[in-house]
Amino acid sequence: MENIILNQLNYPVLTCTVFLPVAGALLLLFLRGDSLIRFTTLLVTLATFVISLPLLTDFDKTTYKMQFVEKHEWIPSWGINYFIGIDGISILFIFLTTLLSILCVLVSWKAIENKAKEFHIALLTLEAGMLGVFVALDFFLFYIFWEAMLIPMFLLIGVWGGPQRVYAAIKFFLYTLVGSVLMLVGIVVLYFTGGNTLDILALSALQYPLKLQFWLFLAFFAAFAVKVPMFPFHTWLPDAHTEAPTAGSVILAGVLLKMGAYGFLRFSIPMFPDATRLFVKPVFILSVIGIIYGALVCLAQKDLKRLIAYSSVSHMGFVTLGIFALNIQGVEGGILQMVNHGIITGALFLMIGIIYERTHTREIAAYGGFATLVPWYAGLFIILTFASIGLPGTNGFIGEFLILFGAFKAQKLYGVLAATGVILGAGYMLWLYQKIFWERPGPDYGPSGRHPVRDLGLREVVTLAPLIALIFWIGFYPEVFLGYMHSSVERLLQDFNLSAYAESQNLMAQLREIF
Amino acid sequence: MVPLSWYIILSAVMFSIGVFGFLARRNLIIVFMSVELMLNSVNISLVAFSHYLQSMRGQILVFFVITVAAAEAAIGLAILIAFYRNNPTIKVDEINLLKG
Amino acid sequence: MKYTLIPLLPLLSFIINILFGRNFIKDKAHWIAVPAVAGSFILAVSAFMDVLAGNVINLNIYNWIVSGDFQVSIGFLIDQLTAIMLIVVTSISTLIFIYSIGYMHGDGGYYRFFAYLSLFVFSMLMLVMANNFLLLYFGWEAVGLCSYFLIGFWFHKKSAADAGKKAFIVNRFGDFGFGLGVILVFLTFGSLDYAQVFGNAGSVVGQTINILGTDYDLITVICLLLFCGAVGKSAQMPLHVWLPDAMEGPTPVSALIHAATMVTAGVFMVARCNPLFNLSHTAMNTVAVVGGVTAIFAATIGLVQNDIKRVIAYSTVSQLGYMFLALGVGAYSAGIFHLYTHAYFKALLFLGSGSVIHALHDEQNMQKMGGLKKYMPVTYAVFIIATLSITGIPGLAGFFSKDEILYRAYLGGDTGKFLWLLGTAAALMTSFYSWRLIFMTFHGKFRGTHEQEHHLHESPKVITVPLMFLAVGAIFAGYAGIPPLLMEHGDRIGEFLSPVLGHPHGEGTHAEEMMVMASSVLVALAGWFIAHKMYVKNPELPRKVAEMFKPFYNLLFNKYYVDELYGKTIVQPVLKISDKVILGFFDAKIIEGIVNGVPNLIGAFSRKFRQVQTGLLSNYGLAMALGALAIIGYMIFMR
Amino acid sequence: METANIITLAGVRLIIPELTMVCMGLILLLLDLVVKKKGVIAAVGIAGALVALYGTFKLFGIGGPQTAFANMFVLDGYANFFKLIFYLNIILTVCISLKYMAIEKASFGEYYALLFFSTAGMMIMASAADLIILYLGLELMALSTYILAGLMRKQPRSNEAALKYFFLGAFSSAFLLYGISLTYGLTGTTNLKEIASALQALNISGSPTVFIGLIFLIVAFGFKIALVPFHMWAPDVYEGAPTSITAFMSVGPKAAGFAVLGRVLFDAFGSMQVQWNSILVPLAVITMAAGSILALAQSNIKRMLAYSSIAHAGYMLLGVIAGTPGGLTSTVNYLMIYMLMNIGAFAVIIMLRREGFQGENLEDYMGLAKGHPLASALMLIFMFSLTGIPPTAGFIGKFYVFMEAINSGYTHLAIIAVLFSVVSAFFYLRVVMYMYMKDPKEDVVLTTSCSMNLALAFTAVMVLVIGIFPSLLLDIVRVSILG
Repeated sequence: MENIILNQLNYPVLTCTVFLPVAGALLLLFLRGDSLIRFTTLLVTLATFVISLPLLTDFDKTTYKMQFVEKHEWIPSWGINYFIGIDGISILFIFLTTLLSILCVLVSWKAIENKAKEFHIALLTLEAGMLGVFVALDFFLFYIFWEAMLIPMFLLIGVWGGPQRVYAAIKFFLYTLVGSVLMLVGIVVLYFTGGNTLDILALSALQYPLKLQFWLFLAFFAAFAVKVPMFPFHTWLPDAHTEAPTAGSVILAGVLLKMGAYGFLRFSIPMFPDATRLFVKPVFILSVIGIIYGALVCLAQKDLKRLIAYSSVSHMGFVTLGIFALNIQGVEGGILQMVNHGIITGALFLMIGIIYERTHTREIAAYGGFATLVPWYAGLFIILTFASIGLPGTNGFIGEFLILFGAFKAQKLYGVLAATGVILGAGYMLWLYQKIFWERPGPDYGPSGRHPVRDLGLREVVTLAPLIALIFWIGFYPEVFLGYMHSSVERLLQDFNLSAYAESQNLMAQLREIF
Repeated sequence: MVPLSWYIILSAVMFSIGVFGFLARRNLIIVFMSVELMLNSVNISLVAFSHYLQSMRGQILVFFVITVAAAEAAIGLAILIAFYRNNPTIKVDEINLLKG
Repeated sequence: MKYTLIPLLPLLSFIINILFGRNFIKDKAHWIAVPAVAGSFILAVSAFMDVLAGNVINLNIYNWIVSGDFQVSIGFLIDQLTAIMLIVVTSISTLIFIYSIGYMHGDGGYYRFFAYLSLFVFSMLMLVMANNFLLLYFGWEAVGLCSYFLIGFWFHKKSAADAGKKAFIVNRFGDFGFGLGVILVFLTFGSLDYAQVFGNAGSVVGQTINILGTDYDLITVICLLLFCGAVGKSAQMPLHVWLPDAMEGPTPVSALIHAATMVTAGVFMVARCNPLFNLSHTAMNTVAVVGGVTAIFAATIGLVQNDIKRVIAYSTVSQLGYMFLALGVGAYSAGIFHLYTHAYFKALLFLGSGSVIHALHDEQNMQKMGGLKKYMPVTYAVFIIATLSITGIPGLAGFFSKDEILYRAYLGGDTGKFLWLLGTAAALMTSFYSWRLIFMTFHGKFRGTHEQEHHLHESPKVITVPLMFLAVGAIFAGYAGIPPLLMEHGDRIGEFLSPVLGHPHGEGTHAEEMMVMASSVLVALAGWFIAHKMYVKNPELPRKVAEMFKPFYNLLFNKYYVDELYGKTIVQPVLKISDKVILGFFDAKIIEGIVNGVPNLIGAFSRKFRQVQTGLLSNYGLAMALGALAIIGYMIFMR
Repeated sequence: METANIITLAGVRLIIPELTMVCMGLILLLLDLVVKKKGVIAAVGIAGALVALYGTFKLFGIGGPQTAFANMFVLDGYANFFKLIFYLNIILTVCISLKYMAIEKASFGEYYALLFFSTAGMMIMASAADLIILYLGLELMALSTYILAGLMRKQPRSNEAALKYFFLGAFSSAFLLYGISLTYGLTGTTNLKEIASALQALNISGSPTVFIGLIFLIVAFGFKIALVPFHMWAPDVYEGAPTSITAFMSVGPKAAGFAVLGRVLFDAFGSMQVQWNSILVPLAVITMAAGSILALAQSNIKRMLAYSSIAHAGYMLLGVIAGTPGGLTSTVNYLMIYMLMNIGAFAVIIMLRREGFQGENLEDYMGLAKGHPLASALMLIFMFSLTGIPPTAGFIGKFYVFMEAINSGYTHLAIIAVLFSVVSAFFYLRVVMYMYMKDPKEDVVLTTSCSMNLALAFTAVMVLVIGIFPSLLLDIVRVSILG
């Protein structure tokens, strides 16, 4: 294969990154004592992060090719290989995942008392699964990680979640499963049309007839749209986010939601360009609806966590909008916005978790005047608020601006409509901030109250600091992240534009060909 | 001489009667006899076939069927007795402890 | 480096104060903030000198965002326009910082106040120093952020919290347009750099853009979108509603942000984009008309308000209207000139009122004031100066700039004449409410409580000294632009700015100029006369008048019910729809209904069909037999 | 000349494994008279099974399909692999039965003997190249299982299960015979290969009588593998029979049924593929549907697994429907995997059974994870494997089957299948949910034995290993069936 670069390091860096957490999980099986387990998990996640750093440093930004590639025979009889590698699109998510996992361990330090061992095992396996999804270059491998991830997530929500956890967990599992199995069928169909291979790169290189592309796109769309989640398929998200323990919510918002969009980039667009062209309009419409719909719902939310959850719907609407704008700004903005959303919303969930530990309520109305009670907390929260509003100087702005730019470039109307989301976003976030932190504090939480709240502790600050730093870092010098993706994205769009098939005919002709 | 079709029809009729008996009768013993009837209807057709085909296989199979039927009878009745010990009834429609 | 330091110093002060203010610096915060801003003032002056020496600085520091062909850098452009703004911003900031030392003394959030204020100065400087649209947008949003913080500075007051939120969100409406404008600029010119954009401005004349099927002139669309931002930021109609509420913030904030600097950002931006606006007649007229209408509209409201700061706030809106009027008729330099003079006398008015409020322990209602002149002579004096200046009494700053604007308007064809009339009428009202303010506050006898009266005193030096400095400005700032009529080459500021803003077109006769000048002076005096008659001669008159024109009075007093209108037509509906329809019905019933309905349906099936499993032997046999039959039938049927 | 080689040593050599199993059965019967310790009997039994296994391996080594007894008995990779399944099945069953049968007070020596006879029957079925042998094997298997189902003489449920199983079994074998006789009558032979050639020669593939014969055969086999609507015995019998036997039955007869189904449809009626496919497709659909949906409402876990096994029969059928050797391979592969995870699941269920505690209701699993993390972890693995979630073997099985189905153009069927697998996910998840997300009512005591632990460890490890390194299994299956 000419479009891969075999692992340029002298050790299998990706394999280590992906499977170190698994090893850690196995190790935990034999450990006793919660604190020991916590420390081990922390160490494992830290080690994983450290191991993954060479990826960032040794990454060759000048090429679109897959890097750090490892390829070994796995299931010869099906022509399936253990084939992993990363390019400019996936590398950022590796970084994000390894980073967030550390923070998840930290934030669960006090929050998780019962079944700590199982919790951390689930956490580690989950991390491995997520990493695997982003590095897999063989569909079979990809699907295994994609599904395997559901198990620990299901347990995280269902076992350590809130009052409605069981409902939320099962809803999450089944909802995502429906999408995934349809994708599975699509994968198998690809396997045969692609000449008995599941090698993603090889499959991307092929041209498929429009009819096939159409149906395959739908099959994959089912899986990805649910994960993202796009507008009508979103209702698993508020429940899952709200009921999950803090770590779970962080992972969900930070990484899981990204997989859908990542799937669009990695599979739908390169493999089914013509179908993608057909679907640009629908996806745009759904995205815009999602943006505005999510924001409006937030305006009416009474529950702190639900509000952030719905805001994710809105933000991910931006992401899909950007990706399907199919121009460099849109796509790069989309990818960056995924990272941003991971950082910001992840941090927001951390914050909510922290305050929940003190107040034990998610009722927005129960808060108020916290800026006087927990000034440092309030200070960090306002940063996150404005980052998620997309204030220039924060990472949120870069992503949103590029996306709107791309969208406007592609379809003026939708660009404009999406921009209204920016206004609404300011609306609900500031409303939220005012309700929680401004005005007079309620009696309960004051220093003399029933359960007085204390300000951020060191562990919590340490947990949040990296994210806050990233917010400004990306905000003022986004090139650190954008730099990685340029060549890959350019290549992606080149290949996409090369398949000029759909341009040649009008819509009706294509539909006639499909049905 | 009697054409093959008659035998076939006969066996078909017997088989159907057997099926009907199995479905309609409420006494377990009679139900069991219906099964035997079905088996024998098969035997008839087998023998007829083997005669008309001039091949032994059919009749060999018949012997086996008869033997197996005997074994079946033994086991069946044994099970029936074991059952009867615990709940003394042989009415088909009173046996619905397990359902749903 | 020197230029980079100008914004960096305040930023530093912000970072230090916000991080260490709470635990270490506490009430020493000004020891960091004041030097920082003073330092950038000095640097700004030196920058001004460089520009005066004739070299325009345009340096890119680093590439901010790079994505495909989209490239934008962080870089500074210091030309004549920026230089003026730098002086205005830093000088006034310095004075107000000093003023705040006294004014905010003893406030719990002392360090916070200086931190935010420094952050504001940083943002404002970024805004004026930007050399491309996106960085401008950065400063634009950042000052909005600071204004949000500072309006909501006393956040435990619900009104303050609401006001802060309102300010930010209303501005977002404007920025929505501004942002799109910026994007459109790039798509049109392939760059956001001022130099390139304005350089190629001519090349796109006549191009059209298709919006929902109809073609519009591209330049016009761009200009109008950009102007949306200006309307929001500079509180022009219809987005003016946030500014009066913004008075919830501490008075220094009102003076610095909501009078002198931030609100004028819109004016600055339009002036900055004059090469674009010049190309679109429609856009220009829109700007002019919006400005003129706002000027008179706000002035009318100002006539009847009783909150001392709100009166000044409406006066600010009205004065901003003037500036836009000037821009609209192509007299950019006049607009900037007025911006510059206005900064001084309006800041002075605010700080003066601040000194009054301080003396009365946060009493803002003029009905409860009066007769303060013997208690606080200095404040009274500066107030008089500021009022003379704003009403355009010859010899003071306001006179020159205002006169310039009205004159330019007068020359601007028929619309110009009409706008001139508006302007003059507004001038009359301005003079009236300004004097009304003075009379209600300082004349007559004190109407407040006794213990208030007991504590009445002149404000301390740290407050009065900056007032004096500003007063000087309010008097002499105008001499930068003496109309040619009175002095050859007197309009030095106009000359100075001409490289950036060009020369206003249209020349009038001396007679006309005289007439305009005379009329504006006349209305100023008329305003004083009426106010004096109503509030000094016979204080009963106001109520009578109010009785006489009750509905009209109420209309004005309730600010034309604009807030109520927005509440009824936008805010409530959105909230109601999102709560009842979208969340309550669509999300909960329809989508959730489907998501939960399907499983429930299957479950129901399951419970129903398990009854087929009767447990009866014969039924089981029947199932088998029927199954076999069905298959046979099916097969026969198939053939 | 034909009579000459009816019985030759070569022939006998081929049936050594079957002989071993039968002999083992007899030996155990005798042993039961002298030895009281059931453990010994079980051990001997397992040893015997291993010997047979060894034998099969030796024969496996010969390579190439071999026939004996006038082509009535065939020994090919297909048969051998099925036999492998049967060996594992019986060994695991014995392992999990030991303590359990004692608790059930039904620990008789003949229990083990019958297991062996029944297995011998299955093995004969797998190797049957002639309808007569097929019938005999089937009856040998069936008759023994009838007794096993009713072995808990004291328990009405067990009695009723045996009763129903017996009557319906007899009923179905009547259908089988009728089918055989019709086929025989039209083709003049009972040998599968010859039937195929006769269908070709006489060109009667279209005749309705042949259909009816075929249909009756399918009905009979459908009964064994519990296809809807011939499945109705399954839930009752699974629930009533001793749990160990349920485990045994849910795999053995099903596998044997598939063995003969595949053999007959492919070898004898290969020329009528279009016809029998048009029968099997709707059967598969309703089987998957009924299995998945009806399981939702169950509260008894054995009954639930019964329905699940019906649903799984539907999935396995996809491979047969594919109608290619590959398809058949995928089915066999699925059977092997299904055996592992299903017996594993039943093993956990058995562990809950103790004196005076049935442990069959879902509620009994509430909060199991608190007291018994390991057991619930294993159950979790099996449940997710049954759902078909990677990285468990269950996924590999499903994937292979869907792959083959889609390869032969049954994409719509595959889509239906995956959707029903989502439905089925719900009730598997419910078990996990009870174990992990509910609080225990009263603390459950598990009855374990080392043999049980062995069985559990083996199945669990296999489920995971195959899930992660499918080649280990796939290569064997493909080699044995595709050659």
